[in-house]
Amino acid sequence: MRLALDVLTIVAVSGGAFFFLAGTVGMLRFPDTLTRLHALTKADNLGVGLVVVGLLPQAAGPREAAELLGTWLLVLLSGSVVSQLVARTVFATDRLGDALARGPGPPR
Amino acid sequence: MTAFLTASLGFILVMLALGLVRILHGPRDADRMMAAQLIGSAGIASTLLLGAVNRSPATIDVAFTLGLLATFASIAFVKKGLSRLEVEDPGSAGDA
Amino acid sequence: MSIQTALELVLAAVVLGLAAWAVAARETSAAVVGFIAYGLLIALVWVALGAVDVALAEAAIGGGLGGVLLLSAGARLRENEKRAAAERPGAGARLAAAALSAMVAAGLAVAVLRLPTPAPTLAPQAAANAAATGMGNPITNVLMAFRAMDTLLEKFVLLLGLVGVWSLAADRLWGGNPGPRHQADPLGLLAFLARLLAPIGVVVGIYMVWTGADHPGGAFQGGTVLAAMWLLTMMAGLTDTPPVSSLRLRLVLVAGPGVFLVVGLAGLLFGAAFLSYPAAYAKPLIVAIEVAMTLTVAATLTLLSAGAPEQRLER
Amino acid sequence: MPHSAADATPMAGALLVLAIVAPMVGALVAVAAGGRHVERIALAVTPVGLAIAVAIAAAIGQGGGPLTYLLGGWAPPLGVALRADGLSAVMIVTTAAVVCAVGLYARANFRVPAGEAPTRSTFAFWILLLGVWGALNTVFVAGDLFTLYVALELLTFAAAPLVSLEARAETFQAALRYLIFALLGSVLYLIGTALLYGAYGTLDLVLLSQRVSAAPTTLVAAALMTTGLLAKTALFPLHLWLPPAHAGAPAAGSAILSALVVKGSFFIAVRLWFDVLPGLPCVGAAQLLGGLGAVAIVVASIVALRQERLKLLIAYSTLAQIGYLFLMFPLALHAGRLEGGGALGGGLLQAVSHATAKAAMFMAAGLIYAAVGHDRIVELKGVARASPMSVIAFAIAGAALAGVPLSGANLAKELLLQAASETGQWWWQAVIQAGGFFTAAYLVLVLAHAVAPAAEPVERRAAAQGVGAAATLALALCSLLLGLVCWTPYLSVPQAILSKSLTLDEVPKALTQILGGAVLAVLLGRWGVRRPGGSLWGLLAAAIAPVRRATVALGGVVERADCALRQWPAAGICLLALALAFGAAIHAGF
Amino acid sequence: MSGAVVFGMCGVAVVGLGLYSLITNPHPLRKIIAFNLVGSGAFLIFGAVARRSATTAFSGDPTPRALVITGIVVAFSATALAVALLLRLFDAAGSATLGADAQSSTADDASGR
Repeated sequence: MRLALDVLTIVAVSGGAFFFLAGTVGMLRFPDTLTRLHALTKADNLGVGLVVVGLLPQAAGPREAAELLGTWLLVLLSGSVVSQLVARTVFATDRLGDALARGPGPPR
Repeated sequence: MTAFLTASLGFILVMLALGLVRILHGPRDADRMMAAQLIGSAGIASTLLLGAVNRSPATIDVAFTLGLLATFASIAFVKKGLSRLEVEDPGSAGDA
Repeated sequence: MSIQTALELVLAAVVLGLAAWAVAARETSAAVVGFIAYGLLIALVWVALGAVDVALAEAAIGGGLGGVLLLSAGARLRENEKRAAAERPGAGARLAAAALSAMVAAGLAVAVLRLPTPAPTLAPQAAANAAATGMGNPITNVLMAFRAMDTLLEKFVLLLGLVGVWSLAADRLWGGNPGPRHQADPLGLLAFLARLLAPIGVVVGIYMVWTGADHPGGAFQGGTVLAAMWLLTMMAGLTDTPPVSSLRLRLVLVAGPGVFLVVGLAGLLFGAAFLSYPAAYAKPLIVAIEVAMTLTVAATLTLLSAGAPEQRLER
Repeated sequence: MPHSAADATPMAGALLVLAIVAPMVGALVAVAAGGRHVERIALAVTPVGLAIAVAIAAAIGQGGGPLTYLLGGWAPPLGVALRADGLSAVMIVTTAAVVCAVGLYARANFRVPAGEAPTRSTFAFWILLLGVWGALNTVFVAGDLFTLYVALELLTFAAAPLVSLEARAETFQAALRYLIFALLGSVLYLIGTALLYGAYGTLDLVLLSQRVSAAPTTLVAAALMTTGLLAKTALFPLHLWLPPAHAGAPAAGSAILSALVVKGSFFIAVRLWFDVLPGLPCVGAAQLLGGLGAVAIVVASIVALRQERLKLLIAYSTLAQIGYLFLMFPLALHAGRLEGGGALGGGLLQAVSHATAKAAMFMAAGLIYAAVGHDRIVELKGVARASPMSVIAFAIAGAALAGVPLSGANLAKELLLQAASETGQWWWQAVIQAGGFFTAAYLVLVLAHAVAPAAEPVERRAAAQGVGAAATLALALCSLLLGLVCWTPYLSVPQAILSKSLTLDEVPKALTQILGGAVLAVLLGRWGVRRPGGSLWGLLAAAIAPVRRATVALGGVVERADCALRQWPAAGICLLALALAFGAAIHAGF
Repeated sequence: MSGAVVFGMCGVAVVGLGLYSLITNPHPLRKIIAFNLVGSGAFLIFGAVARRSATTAFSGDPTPRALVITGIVVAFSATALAVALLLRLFDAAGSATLGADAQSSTADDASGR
């Protein structure tokens, strides 16, 4: 049982780390703000989520587990709100058409 | 197990450091905001992992607090269009 | 080199990178973002150093209020960038400053590395005297009992800081509400977030004060979270700062140091000494002070972040 | 361990608590009450605070020894102790006296007139005044390095907004400069605190003094803390913030800032070197402090004589006087150790004299400003007639500061001179004398303009301020008569010097000094355009013209150097260089 | 090499960086950030000091940690006051720098009369 839990931890945390890798690479390599936003949301939601899932078997008790899940929910909430805000600022500063048409390196 | 968690923690920290490059390049505030958000999430994940490594349950409180405040920087970023003396016209405030 | 040390080195390197970024960034807004990220990582460092109480304080200040304060200031000062850049010192001065800073840091490094071993510590003494207060968190004991004077003075620092900020109001706006007025969010996103987060935050803040007696947490950390939530509802346009002329507000501002002083003076008159607690009532008294201080800290930090009165009283 | 305050004298020791708490309670009640109550509360607290201060002095005088109070009953190193010795008592009483006088004076400007709404400055001034008072009292009695840090910050936060109460752009800039530079100073002090705690496991001053040894960590801590405190005290060349801040504040604020606030960090520097770090080789550091003080006297005095505005002249004079205070460090050296003898007594006495006199000078300048609507020195003709009380008060305070017989400054000078001859350092005697001449010079410069008859009678802008003028005069007289006070239980003042300073041969000395000051003022000062007249004066002016051209050019060079040093990067580089220099100076003694 | 040493040195380096920025960066807001960096470096040194005495019985010395919490409060008030002053200066003067000295109008005229 312990072993199974440990395997779960290793798999999930590794998965979380992978999504952080993916998110970071996306942040760095994707050409414009909106696609980068797409990368960000994956890292946010799944990265933290999988780390939380991985740590659940290591938690000392139900309270800790609940707090872990709560942290994830907060991250989900803030992630979605922030991506909304980012998208809106992008749309507000330059219209979507502009941003898409010009492709990489959005206008300042 | 501790060694694995520590290594994952180190990996996520390196990812976090790479995210800095985006803050560096921008080119605009929206990108910086996202990079900051990514750094925030990575920081929260790191804090959780560090708590597990150190076996200190109170550390989750720190991660929880960070999660609670994770939106703050971004909100301040978008609200700044409004943070003027009240004499200014609030009509252009559609971006928030 | 153990994996633990490797991790610490990575963490320290990232922290230093962020600090360097906050220093070297060309644009102020980029530097501010770097500094906010730095504050987040510093919270992690405090966890790594085994000081969760400090990590909580740093997370709440660095991630929340401090970031908001600096970011909004940076946005208002955007036009100042060029003016300031014109006063950039010459290469010679920068070189001299860099060399001297490096030398001072080197001297400091020697001093830290040459600290005596075994390190002197007050931890055993603090633990031995913990019974006098009945609190399990040694840091709360230091803050509320052994070095209560510092904490009391710190509250006056906050209060005077706020009086200083208020003293910057334009005369015609005196008595009005501190800070800019925030428009309600037309699409309701921020309002939604604030309605969802603020209750959670309030519970978390109260929990931090309550748990601070025996576990990491305390009045300052809890108060800071409460302040952040208040600020959030303000930024969402749901609430506004109370006007400076409000008596209720000013009573809250003096409640913390006031209760602390009353308890302290009672100790002077009826007990052993100023700021001493009678053994039987130590814990309830300290909790009472902490509750009052939490309210004061929350109000003071919010208003410090909001700034000088910028809205007319009539409105 | 609680309730082990056996060695402390609880009743008298509680006075130390009250000295801190009284202004704090006042500030709290004032914040809560607000409006027109603020001023009344502040003025109600002042006599209480003064009484507490006097009681502390009396208790120390009678008990003969220092007072100690263990806060919460917790003994150091775990707890924090309050301690007061003679030095603390002197500073506490001085502070209380100056605050009372300034409080009376400030009623004219910061009272809510009947029928008008309270304003921003009537609210802030009184609370900040109480804050400064409480912070200073904490500085004087705190027995713990970190408590001192918090008190220093409290002092800064109360002082910086005083600078910008008049809400002009340049005062905001001055306040911001002051605040940031002072914060830099205090953070350096804080780093030193961390190092000392790491090395010795305590922050208590007495315990530290027993444990401190000559180790690298101590050296770095001492260098950083000293530099930080100098930045907050504005010792040359770290003075960039002081002239605009002290000149830009309202007169009552300037009086507090110049007379009291800079003394807070100075006092901690004295405590640090005399009480906490006797285990450290201090010869080099003390000579460095004295050297900086000497340069400060010369540079600041020359620049002071070239100022257009009276308040800036007084601010620069403060810089020179701060330099004077630091002369006591090399003079207190006995066999490689700092010993609190006549030199320490002289230095503290000078601090007290300066506090009272400088407050009076700024208050007098404020009265002059109120009377004629400006403070440009060359246009002060006829002021003596328009506002005689203020000019008389200014003259008395200036004379007291220059060290005329009976004054505290005179006694301080004698003490320092004697210490110089005892320790065989004649060159400091020259510096001390020069300081006296320069002080006389700016007094002569201002008075020469103020008493000159005006072509047409000067129009008074405002009605005479009876209470304010009386408070100013009282402070000035206080400074003038400090030499008559019996200092014995508090400061080490040998009876011989006391009686010597009261003999008749002091009079020619004083006259020489005034005359020398007049010469300096003529050579270096800024004079208005004089009407051409073939009088004796004209002839004399023609005769000295070549000399004056040379000295004025020299003054210009000094002023430009001062201006360059007051640039932020230059001051910052000086700060770091000084920290390294202090480190090297201490290291040389290892 | 322990965590105390690593983070102590990190704190020292942050102090150095902050000092450099505080001196050379002309924008007052950057100076305020730099002050926060120096302060944070000082706190890290406190943290290292506290951690050095960690044993199996104690995770470290609580006193320096309590001092850091007090220090954080003080540093935040300082930041808020400085930012408020800076914004007010900007509003009043249209620009906010610490360089040009509004007072020194007497720089060059050497002739007194």
